[in-house]
Amino acid sequence: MILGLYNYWIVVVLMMIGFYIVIAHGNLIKKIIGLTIFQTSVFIFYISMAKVEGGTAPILAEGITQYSNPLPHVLILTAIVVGIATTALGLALAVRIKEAYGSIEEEEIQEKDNLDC
Amino acid sequence: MDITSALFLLIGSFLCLSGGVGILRFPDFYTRMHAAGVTDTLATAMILIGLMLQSPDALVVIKLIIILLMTLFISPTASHALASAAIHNNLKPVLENKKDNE
Amino acid sequence: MLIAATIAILVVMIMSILRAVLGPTFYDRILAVNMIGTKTVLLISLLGFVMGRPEFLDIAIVYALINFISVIGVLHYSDSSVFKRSNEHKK
Amino acid sequence: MKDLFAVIMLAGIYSLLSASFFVAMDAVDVAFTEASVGAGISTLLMLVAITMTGRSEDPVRHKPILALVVVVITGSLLIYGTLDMPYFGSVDAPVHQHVAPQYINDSMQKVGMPNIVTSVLASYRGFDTFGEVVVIFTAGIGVLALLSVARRPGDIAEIDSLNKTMHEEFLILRIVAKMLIPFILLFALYVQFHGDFGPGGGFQAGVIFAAAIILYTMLFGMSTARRVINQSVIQLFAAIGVLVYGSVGVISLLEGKHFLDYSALSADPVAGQHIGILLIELGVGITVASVMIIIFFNFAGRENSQQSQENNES
Repeated sequence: MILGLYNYWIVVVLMMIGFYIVIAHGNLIKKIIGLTIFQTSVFIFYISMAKVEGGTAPILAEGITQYSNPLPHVLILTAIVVGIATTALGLALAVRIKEAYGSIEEEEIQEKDNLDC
Repeated sequence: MDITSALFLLIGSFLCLSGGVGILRFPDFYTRMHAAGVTDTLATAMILIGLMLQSPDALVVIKLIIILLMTLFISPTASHALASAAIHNNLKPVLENKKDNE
Repeated sequence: MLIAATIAILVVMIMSILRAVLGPTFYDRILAVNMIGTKTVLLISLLGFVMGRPEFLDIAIVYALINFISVIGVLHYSDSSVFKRSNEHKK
Repeated sequence: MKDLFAVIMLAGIYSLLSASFFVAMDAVDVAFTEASVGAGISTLLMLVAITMTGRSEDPVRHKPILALVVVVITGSLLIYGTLDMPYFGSVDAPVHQHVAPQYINDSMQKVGMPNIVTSVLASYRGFDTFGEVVVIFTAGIGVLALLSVARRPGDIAEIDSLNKTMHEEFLILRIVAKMLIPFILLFALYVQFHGDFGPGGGFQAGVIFAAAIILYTMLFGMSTARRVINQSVIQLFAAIGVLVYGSVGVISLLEGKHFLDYSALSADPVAGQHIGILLIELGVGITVASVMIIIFFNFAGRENSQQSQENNES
C-alpha cells in the first residue's frame, strides 16, 4: 500500500511551502517565517517517524509494553528551543538591517548597495 | 456515571459547535466575540467536568480542576482585553440600519 | 462519546481557522487565535483520554497560560503607537 | 498575503496545531516544548520585530515562475525518495532497530527514571545537550551584541510616564496577571523538577519562567521590569547555567571517569545519575530562562528607545 507513506508527503508539501516562501519573497521577515515553516516540517518528519503503531508515550508505566521511539523526541525537543534562539538572532539582524538601510526588502537593499559602490 | 459524563460531553460539544458557527457567521467583530466569549467558558467547563467523571485517579481530577479554574480566570480577561482594545482603536460595531449593505 | 467531542472540537478549530484567514480586521484574527488556543487545551485533554494515558495534562495547563500571555502580548504590541503612526502615514 | 501581522497570527495558529499533532504522535515532551515556545515567545518576538521594521510587504517585482519550478522539481524528487521509506507506524522500521530498544529496556535499571526522554536527553546524550545549551547561550550573546542600547539617564522618567498613561486601561489585566504570575513561576519550578517522571525538564521550565517575566514586562512596563530584574545579573545567570552544566562534566573528569559520566557523583551509580541529571537540568533551565529574558528585553528595549527617539524628533 503506497498510501502508507502519506506522512512523508505531508512533510514534503510543508517543506516546499517553506522553501518557496524563502526563495520567492523579498521581505526578510517573511523569509524568516518561511524558514520556521521549513523547520517545523522537519520536526514533523522526525516525530512521525518515531510513532509506532499501538505504542504510547515513552514514559514508563505499569502494564504497557509498546512505546514510541524516544530518540527523535529528544533531538526535536532541543531543536525547537535552539530554533527559537536562532530565529531571534535572525529577527535581530533584520531589525539592524532596517536601521542601516531603511528597508527590509531584499531588492531595495541591493539597489542601495550598488549605489554605494 | 458513564451516562452523566457522556451527557456533559455532549452539551459541551454542542456549545463548542454553536460558538464555532457564531464565529464564522456573525456579521461583525463584536457579535463574533460575543459568540466566542460566551460559549468558551461554559463549553470548556462542561467538557472538563465530563472528563473529570471519567478520570481514573485523583491527580488527574486535580489537574483538570486547575485547568478549569485557569480557563474561568483567563478566558473572560482575554475577551475583556480584546474588546476594550478594539473599542479603544475606534472599531465601530455594525448597527442595524447598515444591514442593507449585505 | 470522547471521539465525538474530539471531532466537534476539530470542526470548531477549522471554523476558527477560516475566520483567521478571512477576518477583515486584525481583532478578528486575534479572536480566532484565542479561540483555537482554548480549543487546543480541550483537544489535548480529550486526546489524553482517547489514547488511554490521561496523565499528561500538564501540557494543557501550559497551553492555557501561554495562550493568555500571547493574547496579551499581541494586544500590547498592536496597541503600540507605531502601528497607528504607520497607518496615518499611508493615509 | 501582504499584511505581515496576519501572516504572524497564522504562523501562531500553525504552531498551536503542530503541538496538538505532537500530542497525537505520542511525543508529549516535544508538544510541551512547542506549546511553551512556538505559541508564545516566537509569536511575540516576531510581533516586536515587525513593529520596528514595518507592517506591510512590498509587492513581489519579479515573476516567481522560476522559484515555483525549482520548488516543484525539488518536491517531486523528495516524494520519489520517500517511496523507499518504511510505512507510517510500522514496528520494524530501521529507526526502531538500533539504539531505541536499548534505551526503552535498560534506562530504568541504569538511570532509574520513568521518563525515557529525560534520561536520554540528560544522560545518554548529555554531550549533545551541552552543545545545544552552548548554541542557545551564543544566540543570546548575538542578540545582545546586535540590539543592546545604551540607556541614557533621562529616558527612564519619560518611559515611565508613557507607561502610566498606556496602562491605566489595563487595570483588570494587571490584577489578573498579579494573581497568575506567581502561579506561573511556581508551575515552571514544578515542570523543572518533575521532568524525571512526566513530560518536562529544563528547556520547557526555562521558557515558561521567561514567559512569566515577559508577561510582567508587558503589563507593568519595561523600566519597572528592569528594576526588578537587573540586566547584568541576568547576563551573569546565563553564563552560570552553562558553567553548572560544564562543571558537572569536569567533576566527573576529576574523579577519573569520562566527561559527564554521572556515576562519579555518588557511590551508588543510580543515585549518581539522579544527582547529575538534576544538576544539568538546573543548568539548562537557568540558561534557557535567562537567554529568553535577555532576547526579549533587548528587542523591547530597542523598540522603546526607537519610539522615544521618534517622539523627540516630532
